[in-house]
This record gives sequence, C-alpha cells and structure tokens, in this order.
Amino acid sequence: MHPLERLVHREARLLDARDYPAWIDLFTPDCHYWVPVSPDMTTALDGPSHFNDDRQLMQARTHRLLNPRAFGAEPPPRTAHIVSGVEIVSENPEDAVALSTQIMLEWRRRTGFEDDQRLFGGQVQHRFRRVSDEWRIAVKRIDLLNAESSMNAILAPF
Amino acid sequence: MHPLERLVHREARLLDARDYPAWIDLFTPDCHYWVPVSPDMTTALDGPSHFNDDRQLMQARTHRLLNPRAFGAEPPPRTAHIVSGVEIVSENPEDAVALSTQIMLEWRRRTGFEDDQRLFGGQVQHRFRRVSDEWRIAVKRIDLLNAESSMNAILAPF
Amino acid sequence: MHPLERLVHREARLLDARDYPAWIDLFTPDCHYWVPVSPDMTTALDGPSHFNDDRQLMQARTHRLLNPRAFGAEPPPRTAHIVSGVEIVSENPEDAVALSTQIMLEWRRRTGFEDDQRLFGGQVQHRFRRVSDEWRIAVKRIDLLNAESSMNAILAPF
Amino acid sequence: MEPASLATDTHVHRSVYTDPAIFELEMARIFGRAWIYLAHDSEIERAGAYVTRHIGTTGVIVTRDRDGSARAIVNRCTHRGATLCAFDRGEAPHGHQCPYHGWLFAPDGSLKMVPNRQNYDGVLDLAEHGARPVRLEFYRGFLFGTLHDAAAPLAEFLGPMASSIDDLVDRSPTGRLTCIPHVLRHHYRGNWKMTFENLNDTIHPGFAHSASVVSAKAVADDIGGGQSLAPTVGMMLANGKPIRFFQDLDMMVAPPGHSYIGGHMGARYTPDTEDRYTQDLISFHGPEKAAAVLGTDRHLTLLYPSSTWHARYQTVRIVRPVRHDLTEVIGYVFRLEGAPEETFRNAIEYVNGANSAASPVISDDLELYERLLAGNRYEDRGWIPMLRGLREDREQGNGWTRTPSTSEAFIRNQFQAWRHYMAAA
Amino acid sequence: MEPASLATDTHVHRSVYTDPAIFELEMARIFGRAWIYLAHDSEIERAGAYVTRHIGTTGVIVTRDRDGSARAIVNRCTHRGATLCAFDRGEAPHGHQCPYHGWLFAPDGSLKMVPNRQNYDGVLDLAEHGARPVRLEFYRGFLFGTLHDAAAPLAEFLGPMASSIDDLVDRSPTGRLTCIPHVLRHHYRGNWKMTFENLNDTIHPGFAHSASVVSAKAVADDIGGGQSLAPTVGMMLANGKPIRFFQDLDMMVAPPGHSYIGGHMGARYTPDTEDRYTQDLISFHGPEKAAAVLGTDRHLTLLYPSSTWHARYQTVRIVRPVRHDLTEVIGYVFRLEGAPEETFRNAIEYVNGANSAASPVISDDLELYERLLAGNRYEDRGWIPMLRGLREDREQGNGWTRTPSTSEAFIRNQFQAWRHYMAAA
Amino acid sequence: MEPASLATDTHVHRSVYTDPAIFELEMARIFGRAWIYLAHDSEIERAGAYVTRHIGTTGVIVTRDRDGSARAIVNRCTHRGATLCAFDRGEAPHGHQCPYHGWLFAPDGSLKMVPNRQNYDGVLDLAEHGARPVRLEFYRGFLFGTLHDAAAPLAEFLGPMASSIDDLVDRSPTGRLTCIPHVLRHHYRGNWKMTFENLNDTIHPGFAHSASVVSAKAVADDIGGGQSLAPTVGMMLANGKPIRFFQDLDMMVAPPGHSYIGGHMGARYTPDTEDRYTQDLISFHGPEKAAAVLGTDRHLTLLYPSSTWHARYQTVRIVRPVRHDLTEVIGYVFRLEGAPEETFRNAIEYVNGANSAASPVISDDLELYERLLAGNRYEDRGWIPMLRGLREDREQGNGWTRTPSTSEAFIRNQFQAWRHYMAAA
Ligand code: FES
Ligand code: FES
Ligand code: FES
Ligand SMILES: [Fe+3]
Ligand SMILES: [Fe+3]
Ligand SMILES: [Fe+3]
Repeated sequence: MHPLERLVHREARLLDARDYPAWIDLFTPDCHYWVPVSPDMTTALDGPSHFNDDRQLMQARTHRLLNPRAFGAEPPPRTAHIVSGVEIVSENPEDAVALSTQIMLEWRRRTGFEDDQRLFGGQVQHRFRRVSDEWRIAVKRIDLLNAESSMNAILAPF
Repeated sequence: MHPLERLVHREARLLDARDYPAWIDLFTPDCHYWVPVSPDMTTALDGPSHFNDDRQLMQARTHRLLNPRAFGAEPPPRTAHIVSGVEIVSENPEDAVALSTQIMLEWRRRTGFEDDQRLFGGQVQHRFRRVSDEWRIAVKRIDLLNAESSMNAILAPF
Repeated sequence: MHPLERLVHREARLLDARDYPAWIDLFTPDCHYWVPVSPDMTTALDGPSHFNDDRQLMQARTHRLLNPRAFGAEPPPRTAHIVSGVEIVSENPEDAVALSTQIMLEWRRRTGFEDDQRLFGGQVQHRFRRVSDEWRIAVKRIDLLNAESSMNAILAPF
Repeated sequence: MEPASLATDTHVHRSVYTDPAIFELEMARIFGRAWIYLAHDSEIERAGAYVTRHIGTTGVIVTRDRDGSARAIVNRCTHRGATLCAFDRGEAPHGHQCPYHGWLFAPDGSLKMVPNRQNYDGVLDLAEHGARPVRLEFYRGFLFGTLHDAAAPLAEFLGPMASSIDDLVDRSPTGRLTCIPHVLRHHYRGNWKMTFENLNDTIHPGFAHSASVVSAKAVADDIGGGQSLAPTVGMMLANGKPIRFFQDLDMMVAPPGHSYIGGHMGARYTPDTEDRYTQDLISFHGPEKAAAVLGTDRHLTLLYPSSTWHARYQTVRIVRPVRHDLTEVIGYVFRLEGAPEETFRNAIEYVNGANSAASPVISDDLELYERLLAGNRYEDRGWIPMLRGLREDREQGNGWTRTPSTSEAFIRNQFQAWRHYMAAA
Repeated sequence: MEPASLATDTHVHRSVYTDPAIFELEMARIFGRAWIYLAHDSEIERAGAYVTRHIGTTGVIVTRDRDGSARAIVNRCTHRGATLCAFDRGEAPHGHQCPYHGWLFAPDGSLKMVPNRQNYDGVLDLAEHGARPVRLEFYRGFLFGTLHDAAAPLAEFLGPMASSIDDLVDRSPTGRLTCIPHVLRHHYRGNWKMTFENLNDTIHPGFAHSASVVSAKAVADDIGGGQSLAPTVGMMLANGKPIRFFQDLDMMVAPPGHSYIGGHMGARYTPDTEDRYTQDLISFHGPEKAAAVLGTDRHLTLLYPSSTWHARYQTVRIVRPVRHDLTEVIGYVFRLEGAPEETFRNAIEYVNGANSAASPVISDDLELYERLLAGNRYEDRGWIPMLRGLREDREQGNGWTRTPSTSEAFIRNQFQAWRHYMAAA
Repeated sequence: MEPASLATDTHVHRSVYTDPAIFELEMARIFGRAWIYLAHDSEIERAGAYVTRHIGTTGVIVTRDRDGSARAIVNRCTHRGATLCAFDRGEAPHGHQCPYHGWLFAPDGSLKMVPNRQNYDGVLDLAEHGARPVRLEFYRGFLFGTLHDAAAPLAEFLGPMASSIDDLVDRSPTGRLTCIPHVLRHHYRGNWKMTFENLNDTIHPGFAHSASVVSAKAVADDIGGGQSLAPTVGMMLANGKPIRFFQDLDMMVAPPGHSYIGGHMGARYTPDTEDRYTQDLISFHGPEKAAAVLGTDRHLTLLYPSSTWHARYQTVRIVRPVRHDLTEVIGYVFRLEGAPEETFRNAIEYVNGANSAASPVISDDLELYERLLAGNRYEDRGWIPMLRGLREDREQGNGWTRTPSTSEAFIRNQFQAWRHYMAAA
C-alpha cells in the first residue's frame, strides 16, 4: 500500500480512537483543517465554514471533547471512519495530494435509541508536505455531501 | 491493485464527480445498466426494474440530471460511493466478472436538514468485456438490499 | 493483500451471502463471537452482551434465520458489510490479531419503506489461531459505536 | 367544520391535503365505502394461495378458498390483534394461523381452531370470533373489495369505465392474463389525491417534464435518425407534444370520480408481429370485435379513489394512502397470454417508465407532489380553483361527460364524488 | 369517552394500545400514581452516587445523600427547566448543578445556591424553588418511588408479591446483592402493556417461538447426546414444552395488576457446587428457611405497571413507556454475594437470552409486539377478548387467586388495576 | 385556555415550549404580525434576482423588480399550490413560473400568464389570482416584511433598536455593505424562543461554556505568551470573564421584545490598519460621527422574534421556527466595502464561532436547548420564574429601560411582547 494511502488510513484510525494528540501530530505546524459550507468555496474567506481550524483550534476543540463537562459531548462522541478510493493525484519530492471518498458514522448519546447515530460523507482532499523527512498533512479539506445543510451540534472532527 | 478493481473504483469516482460522459465511456456500446426489484430476477423481462438502461437511456437521464429545470434534481444530487471487498470471480482474455459490496450515500436538497441524505447499498456485479484492447463494462447489475422497497425519487445512478 | 486481511473480507462476504455454514467453518471449535454492551467490558462476565455466542449458539441462531417461521426474520435480513482500515496488529506462527473498522447496512422487511434499513458500525477485533495449518477465527469482538443503546430486534450477525 | 363543505363545484380548500383529521375521515368514509381494486385472479391460482393488500390504511388478506372462490379478510387476529400474514404473497393451504397463539382462521375468516381448547370451554364462541370478512366482487378476473357491506354492486361503481377493463382483457388473443408477481413501488411525501389529480392532467407535461424533453431531444439529435429511440427515451420525448394536441384529445369523466383520456402513445409493433397478433385476435374475437379492440386507444383510466388502468400497456397501479402526507403507488404489469413477446416487452418498458422512482418522468412528478404539500401548508388564501375547461364540455352522455383532455373536469368530478362520500356521516 | 369504560372484566378496546391520548392519561393516572421500581441499594453506595431513571415519561435522579438515605427528584432544574443530569450514573458529591446557569440542588431537591445572588435579592425565595422530590420506600434493598404523595404504603402495593423479592434476596448466602452497572436495553415500536400481557403468557411460546425450537432441536441432534447444550440453546428449546406442562403449572395473580407463574427452567448446578451453595445457605438461614428458599421455583413475577422479577436468575427488568407506540425494556442483573460463580454465569446467560434484542427468543416477541400495534390500528371490531381460562381458577386466597398458568387471568387482573387507576380523575 | 395567560410579568408556563398548539398560534399571531427581517439590498442587485426566505413557517420569495423596487410574495402558486421556487437564490428575469403548469407570476405576485388561455376564457380572472404579496419596508438597506397589512410602520417596530442597524451600516467607510451569499446554518430540536432567551444571557457562559474555557486556557498555557491566540480560541476564553464584569455591563430593553447588551469583545486591529480605517471613516462621516461610530461597542442586539444583529462583526442571524421542537438559525456575514481586509477576516472568524454547529461554544448551547425541551416535558411544577434582576433596573428612558446585562429583563420584555401579540384574536 502506498505510504500516503497508509497515512490516510492511519489518520482515520487515530480519530476513531480519539487519540487526538497523536492525530494533531500528523499535521504540519501551519496546517489547515477545513470543512466549507459549499464545494464552490476556494478559500476560507469566500464565506463561513463549519470547521476552519489552525493547529491551535484543533487542539482546543479536541482537548474539550475529552472534558466530561463539555455539554454536547457527554460522553465523548464515537466515530467510525470508512475510507474508500484513495487516489494519489500528485506526488512530488516535497508535497503530494490525495483524494479519497470517506463516510463517518457518528454516535452521540442523545435519547439512547438507535437514531443517536448520524452519517456524514463526501470527498476528502489531503495536501501533504514533507517535514524533516516525514510526510505530514498540511491541509485537510472535507467537502461534505450536505455541506450547505443545517447541522445539529457537530463535536467529532471528520 | 488489479486493473479491474481499479476500474471499479474509477467508475465510482466518476459518478461522485458527476462526470457522466466519462462514466458512460467506461461502458460498451451495447451495455446494460440494471437495478432489478428483486435479487430473484435473472433477466429484465422477469418483471419491472428500478433501472433497466441501455446506453441511450443512460445518456438521457444523466444529461437531464445536469439541467437546472429537472425538478427533483435541483440542484443535481451528490453521491459518495464506498467500495469494499472487490473480488474478481472470473477472468478470461475477452471477458471478466467482478463482485463488490458497495454503499452509496446520496444527498438531495429537500428540507435542508440532515435527513436530506439517503443510504443505498448492496452487492454490485460488473461484467467486463475487452473492446479494442481495453476493458469496458458490459453489464452493471446492482442488487440493492431493499430492492423490493417503495422508493422515493431516485435521481443519481448507483 | 495479506492473507488475514483476505480472511476478514471473506468473512464479510459469507455473512452478506447468508452462507452461514461456511461462515461458521471459518471459526475454531471453541470460538467466541462477542458483541458487548460497552467497550469497557473486558470479559463476557463483566455484564450482559448483545451477542455472547459459542459455536453452538452461532449454529442455532443462523439455522433459525433461514426458517420462514422465524418471526422478525420474515424474510431473512440482508446485509452489506463494508470493511475498512484492516490492520494486522500482531502476527505469530500460531496466532494473530487484526483490527478493522466496519459498518453493516442491514435491511429487514418492516413497513416496506426506505427506513427498513439500519446502519451499525464500529471497531472489529479478530483473534486468529492456526488450526491444522489454516488460519481460523478464535474470537470476533464487535464494539458497536452505539453498544449501550437500546436496540430493536437484531437478527443478522455483524 | 362539515368536511363536505371543503369542496365546491369549482374550488377545494387546501386543508384537504394537509389536515390529518380530514385524512382520518377519508379513510372511514371514502376508502371505507368505495370498491377498491385488490388483486387479479392469476395472483391466487392454487387453493390456499394468498396476497396481502390494503383498503385505505387497513391491511387485508385475499385467499383462494378450497371451493375455488376468492375470499378476503382483514389481516388481523381476533384474539389480541396481531397481523396474521407478514408476507406480500404466499401459500396457506391450511388457513391463516396467527403467529402469536396459533388461532387458525379459514380464508373466509371463520375461526377454525384455538389451541388448548379447554381454556375456553363455555366462554368462547368460535362463531363469534371470526376475522372480519371483506365483501368481494370480480369483474372479468379483477377482484374488487369493499368494507361497506351495503355498497351498491361493483358494476354500478364501475359504470361506463368497465370498458377500460374490457379493453385490457380483450387485448389477450386467448382471453387470459397473468399478473407478474414482481411489483414496482414508489412513494412520496404528499397526499394521495395529488396522484389522481395529476395522472389525467395533460397541461403539466410540457412544463413539469420539460427537462426530460430537452434531454431526450439531445440524445435523439446525438444518435441521429439512424438508430431508433429507446422506448423510455421516447416516453420522455412524448411529454413535449404541443398543447394543441391535448386540446383536441377527449377526456371522459363519470361518477363516482372516474375518468380517462384518449390514448396518444400507441406502442410500435414490427409489421410481421402486428399481422400475426391481429390474426390471433380475429380468430379469438371475430373480425368486428377484433377491429373494435385494436381501434381502441385509451390512455390512463382512473378508478377513484384507488387504481389506475392502462390497457394498451397492460399496467394497473394501486394508489395507497398511508398518511395524509405519505402515499405509495404500486405498479402491476400483466402478460397477455398468447400475445407476441414484443407486447410484454413494451409493457415492461412502460411500467418501468411510468412507475419507477428512478424514471426521469416520475421523479419530476414526485418532486411536484412534495412541493404541492409544502406550498399548501403556507399561510395563504385557502381555496384552490378547479376552473380549467369549466365551459368546454363537449358532450353529455348517460352517466358520463366528454370534454377536452386539457380540462380539469376530472378533478371537479373527483371532488364531486369526494363530497358525496364525505357528506354521509 | 370515559377511559375506564375501555376495559371490562372480559374485554378491552384496542384503542388503549393505539391512542396517544390514552397514553397521556396513563402517564398521569397510572405511572403518576403507582409505585415504580427505581434502583437497588448497591447502585448508589457512596454518598453523592446517583443514577437516573424514569417514572413513566418523567426523568428522575436517585442519589445517595450524605446522611446515607436515598433521595429522588425530578431531573429538571427549576430555573428554566434544563435536565440536571445527562448521564445514566455518576458521582455528584456536591449536589446536582444545572449546566445552564449553575443553580445547585441537594439530593433531596432543595435549592442550595444560585450564582450572582444579588440578582435575586428579595425576589427569589430559594425554599420555594426546590426540584420536585419523589416519595421513596425501600423493600429489602430495592428502592421504589412514586409521584403520588398520597399513595398507600409500598407494602400494600406489593402485597403477597413481596415474596418474589424475598425469593431473590434470600438466595444470597450472605444476604447481599450487587447490581451490575452494565445494562441490556431493547425497545420495540409498540405499546408498553404488550410486554406485561406477554411475559406470563404460557400459550404463546409454542407458536411464537416455534422457529427457535426447531433450530435448537436441529443443533441438539447435530451435536448428539455427548456434548451438553449451551444455556441459550436450552432456553430456545424450552419453548417447545407441551401445553399440558403449562396447564398443570400454577399462576398467581394479585391486585393491583401483579402476577407470577410457577417456575419451569431451573438452572443446572454441578453437584459439588450445589452442595457447597446449599451448605452456605443453611449456615446463613438455618435449615428450614434454606430448604424453603431452595424449594421455591418461580418463573417471572410482574409488578404492574413497570417491573418484572426473576429471582432464580437474579434478573430484574424495567418496562419503560416512551410513547404509546414505543417502549423500552431495560435488563439489570445481580450478583448474589457469596454464591458460586456458576450462579452468576447462569444469570448472565439468562439476561442475555431474556433481554438482548439479538436473542432469538426476544426477537420473536419484539416482532409480535409490532404486529399487535399494526393489527390493532386496522379498521375492525373494537373489542379484544380476555377470556382464556375465565372459568379455571383453582383457589381464591386472601388478596390473591391461583389459576392455571395458561390462563389470561393475569391480563384480566392487569386491566382491573388499569380501570381502577384510570377511573379516578 | 387563553394563551396570553400562560405568561405573567414574572413567570411563564413551560407549555409555551412544548405544546404544538401554542406554536401554531405563535405562527399566526406573532410571526403573522411582527416585522420579520428578510434580506439585504445587496442580495438582490440585478432586476429579477431573488432569494427565498421564511416568515414563520411560510415560505416567501423576495425579488428585485424591473423598476428597481423590492417585492415579496408567498412562495406558492395560486393554481394548485406548488411552491414556485426551490432554490435559495437565483435569477428570474421573466418572473416566477410555476413548475407544474407554467402559471407565470410577476415579482409583486400579479398573475401574468396561464398556458392554453382558452381553457379559462370567461371563468378565470387573472387579477383575482395573484400570489399573496408581503408588505415590505427597508431600513438602511435591510428589508423587513410582514404578513400583517395593518402593522404599524417598521420604524415604530424598531424603535431605539434601529441604532444597532445604524451601528452596522455606519462602520462602512463607503456606506456600502455586501451580504456574502454563502450562509452558515445550524438547528436544534428545541423551541425557537430558547435562542432569544439565551443570546443576551450573560450568566450562562461561565457555566454552560466552562469546558471551552478550560480547554482554551490549556491551549493558551501550552503555546505560552509568545504566540497570539487564534480568534475562536479567544472566543472560547471570553466565556470565562468574571460575573462581576457582566454585572457592570449594561443591557437595554425596548418593546416589542427587543434588547441588546453592551459590547465586550472588541476585535483587534494591527495599529497601522486601525489608523487607515479611522482615516477613511473620518473622511466619510466627519470627525464627530466617526468618533461616535468607533466609540460604539454593542454586543448582540435581538430584534424579537426573528433576528439577531452584531454590528462589530458584521453578522446578522435569522432565527427560523420550524416546529415547536425544531428551530433553525441562519448566519449571514457582511463585507464592509472599503474597510480593511482584516475587518472581514474578523467577521468570518466571528460567524464561524458564533453560528457553526461545530463551534465549541455553539455546541454547548445546542445541547442546552435540547435539555430545556426534555426537562420542560417532565411532570413537574408548571411555572418558570423570570425573576433575575427584577429589582435592578438602572434607568427608564422613553421607550427603553437600562438594566444590568445579568438581568432577565430581556426575557420579561420578550414575554410582554409575546403576551401582547398572542392576546389579540
Ligand atoms: S393474538 Fe392471534 S392467537 Fe393470540
Ligand atoms: S436552567 Fe438551570 S440554572 Fe438556569
Ligand atoms: S400548480 Fe402552479 S401552475 Fe398549476
Ligand atoms: Fe407527470
Ligand atoms: Fe415470548
Ligand atoms: Fe452560549
């Protein structure tokens, strides 16, 4: 398996394990984690975003997720990421880009019945950069199928 | 990755990208795109079908999908195909058969809330034929888990 | 593909095909098929379980699934298993362990509308053992995302 | 408010589509009184064969009895109320046994057996605990049922529209039809009446289905004259016919709520096939009748409130109300025994195009049904006009009216029946 | 319509299962008045330990107070109404603080603190804004609560059925029980009463669970006599017992709505284990009592309207009404401190088989509950007969009746209580 | 029960959040009578440009007419009721044509054309079948609409709160604003009023958002003083301000139901940018006005019952009631034409933090809204106290009251308006 494809799977596994510090370590210091409200947006200044995080905000929100007083995250949400069709669309010595189709099944404790699960999905773009001889994620952009939809509280990163 | 497995992934990617002309080019001129109402059906004359398309109908329905006046497709639906367990069950010089398990998350703009998404899934059978030295899809049969169910409008091909 | 990863996919395919005898043959005679009500449970005596099967019970429940008088299984449920991120976390001559993320789309005939489908997902742990020179599944543990939730009838094994 | 007052000769109040209480009344007063198409003879051939259907929101079981007659009962056990059959169709040679405690019911609903009889000695009279029977009548192999024991005979309900069923049966060169067990179901989040008010509406295709027309044209141009159009692409194209065409076409309406419009989509036959088929019809019917049959070209016939009939393509659809805002449409296709394979292939093409949720044409209509529900929930004027073609009637017959196919006469006629059904308490 | 008139001594109207308005009344009049099992002592050991439960559709918090007593309050902040606790169980050593504005409530509901007190000087009397307390009573470590402050004492509510709780507690050779914090939940789209009318019904297993019997037999044959049957497979098989067996078995019914049937599924002990356990019981209880305890063999006891008890397998289930058409059943299993591990293993096997939604047995019942809801919504005769065993009562005691376990006496008894609760305005 | 009696000067009954019938009345009497913010001038620049919005649960279309004026109509065809527009925004240069039968409506609702006119000769008067127009008024480029033709003028509705809109517009050094077409939507399963009772509540952040504060602190410590905090992390931290701070802050309330609180989250400018921006403002407004504009620091302004305004960060939110237990909040962000890019970047950061369902802050509030619905459905005391700061008013102006930002005065003021709207039949 291509090392970058392995990295995409590794990221998904860390998110599902809620090992957020290790997850953030996969990213470059100046990384951008982005979930726009429309696939037509080309920059995070074209309009609002669901997520528009730098490393700091990634740290703050994930630190909070593990806090039992984080209402809306009682207990922390669980996720299962399914990764399909990983495609390395460009690869240079210093940078690379991968596309994949992913869906994330999410569980948050609400009423305690089966509808406590939600499903998100769409196309994911990873932009990698080599940092001290290792591939890191510089940009992760998730284009949700329902990007423009009205969302209920979203706790877990995609 | 086996070239036919790559082709199955390629088809999924083109559908999700709504690049329908390129999608149709993956098929043979005399192709059959089929979604029966029961896994027990062996031919499209055993009963009705959700989809029972030749190339012409594939062209007509996908051309329509990109028309903003196509009510029920305002805007065009979005899909995320997840492909799993691709298995090449037969491979000859001129033809081959692959099975896979696929689910398709679909988004159509309805009320604007999260339930605008639907999930379809089941077993997919691809029958390939070599045309001028290239593998093409001669038959794609999708056996939906809920083939017999009553469906609301289905716009995007599986 | 690693032979154990192939085995994980093979198991999923047999379940979706409802070929239960062949499915059970993938397991060791003293196997354990387990779906706990909490990821915190370490043994099946820490509390109740959704599934806590030995080979006998696996046989009894799957034999029943194919009985048309099995209310709640009229007709037998259909499933589509999606397998992602298979990871062999340990491999020795006589035993091995694999993790994977799986979701199972399930269809049971209820009202006949689209909501007859349910989605389950989570992390799956396979413990393998070599039996007469073949890899067999000694333990399959499924940690559903919504393990603690209140479930409606579950017929098909995950 | 008196429900009947929600519809006049020319207007209907939008609440009839949005109010759950009205829907409840419709189930009791319309679907509880009308004749409802249930099944075809060929679906329950052997003794014990059954199918499950609905009359409004009530499930029923239709079974072939040992004596060869058809029986129908409400699909409910009289003990604690469990549904007796979970399947769409099956074989119950020994009767319908309840899954809960094993009470056994005959096809006609009579209670044959209760387990551990001694528990009931002297306290339970089996004769008083039969499942509720449904009154049945056949018309040429098509079985209709009603929950209203005092309903007028089926023939009276069908009136002149019986000829559309004749049209279907007479097209068989052997007189025999077979209903295909695989059915095609779609649904929409909207009111059941929307379907009835759409299917004979010839003004909407040019607008609602314009996208299909555009795309079918594009494909037609693309392939050029050489290759022939796929039937479904042809169906898409047909929506582009000029309104003039539909204005000339006739519509027939008859009480209670029924209607049909003249045909306009004759299926192609390859000449030789056509000849053979014609010969067979002549030898079965004789020349005049055969000519009459082949001369008939009707598009959809609507039997209010629950079925639509297309003889030319051997397709019958059942419109099933589920909730005031949820409706299912179930498509059944028939094989004309003895007719050329081409006939059946055309029928299959038609039912796919006319009833698949994935049909480019149907998906437009489904979208509109849901937009009608949304719009009619808005705070706005209450009354919906049914004025189109109000003064264009062409001929008044004995129990029927002929009018242009562009008229809303069929809708006015439906609400006349609606008022009549809903009035009587 | 006067709700109480929907049930007679022998019949009940199907609307009690399908009408949301009846459900609302049941919540107020039945679950608002009866004693509801909440929790076991061992679930809230340390001060501040709490669990959340429901009384009907109202959430409550049960907390161990500093003084060692148990307290319960409605899980609602008296400021703007937010639920106080989101978790099933936890520790609140300093009381329950509302997540919204931090109002702090003591276990007994008294309002201890509101932030920025000055905003309320002279306008808010803390004493008047406590959370609503729930009246509590223990019976041998089992905590019951009621929203009805004038309810008769718990002992009166339990009546002779208290002995089923004794049966559970006395089986512990140390007198101590521990409730396992992991619970097993299932639900069904049907009415809560369906569960109560099913669990002591001994006629249904032979029919409803016939498929399980068939499959268990197949496995038994397959493995031959050599290997012993897995307990759950044995449970599947047990449904095949002949009706004669159940006819001989006794059922006891007592007001208000309670019942139990004689046991019939004694768990196996390996002889040596059995001996040791017997010795321990004797040394704890003395020979006569020990013999009596071991001699008792009761199957399920139903405490109407909300809990079911199985002493032999240390399992208690709570039936939780959510909507008229949605019910949750929550299974709790207990460890008999000092009893052989085998006892607990049997209990785990039992609760899995008896309460997992994946249990072959339960999935049959869940399917039936939903078919009962569907059938009882159909247009049909209104009244459901409760006649089975009407004339078979065996003995009339003081506050109880003995009858065959095949009788519907327990259902008649439930609706007698139902009528009584629902009558009083 | 007379709805107005469900709210007093100091208490409100919890049923106003849980009763669907109350919600229906609110739609007719509150959203059917108040002025509702619809859109900004810049969203419909060219003739034919339109956006779709809601007034309560009624969809409307706002269109730029040929003559340059803005028009709004109910998004419903007067023929059979289909919604006219399915998109959020678009171009309809030739008017709004119904997708079903092609009726064509002008921006002001007048019916321009019906196809196949002859069907309607002499029976349909186009003038009588226009779509329902919505009464409109602009305030400084912001368009408000009402379904109540007799409503008092917009200026009267806005009263002193108009100054919060001035605050927004005057911050543009060119006087021009552009609304960004991409919007940010979230929703919750709770009542619409919960949002209005939360947004000016300064006591809840210290409790509801405590987890965000903790985590923001942890990150701040982690990165040390060197690096500056990301704006959203700063927003998380801001919730930790001491109550004292909020007690000193002012809140202004004015009828009908409006309020704002003093600002407390001024965005940082790099000095040079600040200077340039100041210069531009002075040259546009002149020194005094520019000073006044820069001196204004208001946090959220609430225009009851449907919009919230944040001038400092150029964000307007629409609160849209969907059901009594479902509410959508839609965030719009504006570009101050001519202002430094930094201004817009701050605005984007703000709207993301303030309206994304994924915002750590918002997700706390959404959770609470749902816990408020759950708790208020429990069987408990009926009345909710609105007593906080009841005696702390600071100043009584002409049509407004000044009070500490910690007061519930804004909620009392909202229910005063609520009572007034709901009273009149
Ligand atoms: S419910 Fe049918 S036999 Fe009891
Ligand atoms: S709602 Fe509980 S403190 Fe305000
Ligand atoms: S519904 Fe609009 S034109 Fe007919
Ligand atoms: Fe149509
Ligand atoms: Fe049972
Ligand atoms: Fe907040």
